[in-house]
Amino acid sequence: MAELVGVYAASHGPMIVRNREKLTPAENESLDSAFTELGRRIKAARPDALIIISPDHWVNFFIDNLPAICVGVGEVHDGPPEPWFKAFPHRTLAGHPPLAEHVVRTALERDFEPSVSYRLKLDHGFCIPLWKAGLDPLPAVVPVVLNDIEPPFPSVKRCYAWGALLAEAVASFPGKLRVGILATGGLSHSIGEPDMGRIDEAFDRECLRQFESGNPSALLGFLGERLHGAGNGASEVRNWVAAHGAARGRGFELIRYDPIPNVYVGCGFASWNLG
Amino acid sequence: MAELVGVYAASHGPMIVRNREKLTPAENESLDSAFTELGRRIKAARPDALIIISPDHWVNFFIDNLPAICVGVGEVHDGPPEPWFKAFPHRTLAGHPPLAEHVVRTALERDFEPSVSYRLKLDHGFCIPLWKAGLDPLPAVVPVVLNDIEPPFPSVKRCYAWGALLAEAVASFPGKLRVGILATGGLSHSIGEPDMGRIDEAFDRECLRQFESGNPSALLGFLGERLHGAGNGASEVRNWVAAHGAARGRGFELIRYDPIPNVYVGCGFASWNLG
Amino acid sequence: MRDYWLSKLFFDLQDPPLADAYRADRKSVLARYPLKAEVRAAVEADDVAALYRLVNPYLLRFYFLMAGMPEEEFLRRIRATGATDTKRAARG
Amino acid sequence: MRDYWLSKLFFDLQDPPLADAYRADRKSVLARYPLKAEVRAAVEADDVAALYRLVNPYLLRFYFLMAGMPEEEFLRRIRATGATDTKRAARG
Ligand SMILES: [Fe+3]
Ligand SMILES: [Fe+3]
Repeated sequence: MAELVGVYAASHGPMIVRNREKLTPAENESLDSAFTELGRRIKAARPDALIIISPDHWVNFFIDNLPAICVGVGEVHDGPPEPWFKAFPHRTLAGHPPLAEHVVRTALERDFEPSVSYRLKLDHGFCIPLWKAGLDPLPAVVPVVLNDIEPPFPSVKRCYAWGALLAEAVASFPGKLRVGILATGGLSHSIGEPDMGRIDEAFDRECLRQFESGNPSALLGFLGERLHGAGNGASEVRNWVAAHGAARGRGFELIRYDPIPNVYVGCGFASWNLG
Repeated sequence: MAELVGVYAASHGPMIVRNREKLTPAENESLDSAFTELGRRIKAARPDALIIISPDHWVNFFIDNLPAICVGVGEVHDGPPEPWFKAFPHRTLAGHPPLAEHVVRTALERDFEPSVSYRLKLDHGFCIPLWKAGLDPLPAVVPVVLNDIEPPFPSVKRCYAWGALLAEAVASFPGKLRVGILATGGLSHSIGEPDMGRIDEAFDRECLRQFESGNPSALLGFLGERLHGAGNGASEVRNWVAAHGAARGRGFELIRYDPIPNVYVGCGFASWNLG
Repeated sequence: MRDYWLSKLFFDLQDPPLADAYRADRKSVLARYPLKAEVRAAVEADDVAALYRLVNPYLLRFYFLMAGMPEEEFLRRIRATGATDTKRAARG
Repeated sequence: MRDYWLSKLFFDLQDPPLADAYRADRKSVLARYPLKAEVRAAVEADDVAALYRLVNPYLLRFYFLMAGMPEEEFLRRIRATGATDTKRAARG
């Protein structure tokens, strides 16, 4: 049986890469060291495969067929197509079809209904954390694309259930495999909206406190009230909620919180306690 | 509040159109009169909108993003692209965005997770029954595309739940609207498989009896045991199961069963009792 | 409710060669999309507020960046749209 | 597990102009798809049984119809593949 060896969260704001020369040396250093610590923890867990939960920022899906959630089952995924992200060293990333197909089958048996993709482009949401965390060689990647971008969205409660389902699928996977889960995105930010650029630090700090405390129902209640006010990009905290569900709501240890205006995003990094 | 005014099932085998000159006059007449009776019942119910549950036969979706279920929310849908179906008189079909979006929102609130499409081509699965039933003018169409074509599929239990959800969404739709539900596809057939052309008449007759009886748990048990043996195309009976759920499992009245070898499909037509 | 063809235009413009073509000759690219007259007019006028109501905000932001509007100018215009709290809430 | 590029080829061939091009010059269309050598060989040999294992059966059937194989011949060949019951069951 496979083993869940670690659950992680990291922001993925493009400006971490695109705006690097506009950030202060202290800001860049703080982000770099947060990613490095994240990478240290992931490497220490030695995952063979990493399930990465991230939205699709319009590189794969369009509104002619926009899935609430999609699982990538391909043998290979394409690297990030963003023209500003050519520094990413991998043109393709290896997938893990047996684990991914097991996730899909388990989901369908349990009344979840993902879309399935044999070929995904993994955008900066997947690849900024992989790259900045310095994972090389990369573990096999099972992408889970959660719609945080175009409303309406899956409920936070459902995202939590999805995380629990992922943990169940890992536990029941027939094969010796060390599996990690990485949720990317968030915290507060706003893109293409009238409050673009606003970072809601009060929301972020309370949100992080809720994730730390390991009380899932309090977290879901808090998000139900406050998430919609933290900017459209804050919707990506849904991915963190899924990771929380995978960790059985045990709470996480914060690595860093960096609310950097030139990144537009309240950047957070954490790893869950697996008890 | 909207009202569910009728729930219907019809086969959609392409050979009904493509092989018309190969069928005996009696076979064509039997199919024609079954569609005509279906049309008479739908017209008598005077639906403003018709939710049609059908698979996509590879005209919209590919394995780069294959949804388990997709709801079409567009103002307009495209007519069937099949080159052999040029006789279909409508290049476009009007959608019903308010009802469709209400279905999507209700689904997400209730832990269902459809893909959403603003622009679908409606293939023969949707348009053969509409055309042959003689619905003109057409009611507004809300397409619900259920994956019956490429495994793995949603479970029959989940399809039943989807039907109940559709009925709930209709009942809670804020607006005066008469809504019908039409499930298409099935019964037994096999396409591109070693048993292609086989019609499993014994399965079909028992299946129809189960739908007539209005005992959903017996039906689901029967399908769990027998559906996979009735040919890959029999998977479309899932759509009928969703209709059954929408009708609260009340059972249906059979209009016709035509197991015609040159159609490759055990063709069935029915309308549910809404009590 | 999104405007389908406007969304498609913005989505397609993520392809760098099409973006080049658009910057070189906006009209000939626009002609390939069956935009409603008022939507086309809003595109031609760089009307951020009008387009904001018809398209996903990530695509909106991408579009003006691609089209060459300075980030500061886009921020000024999008902030000036002053959408209601109700609308923001609906976008969760 | 499907073969992605074979599936893509069969899917794309639903476009009538591409189907015409394929019937006129199969090799030049095939060259656009990065098929594995053994998959390409199976296509060139019209090997129904080999292709059956790699692609959705609806697409398989469509492909041979499009390529001009008479329905009777396709039925003869697909029936001869004699897939196991296990496989049929998995396709539910
Ligand atoms: Fe993002
Ligand atoms: Fe069909």
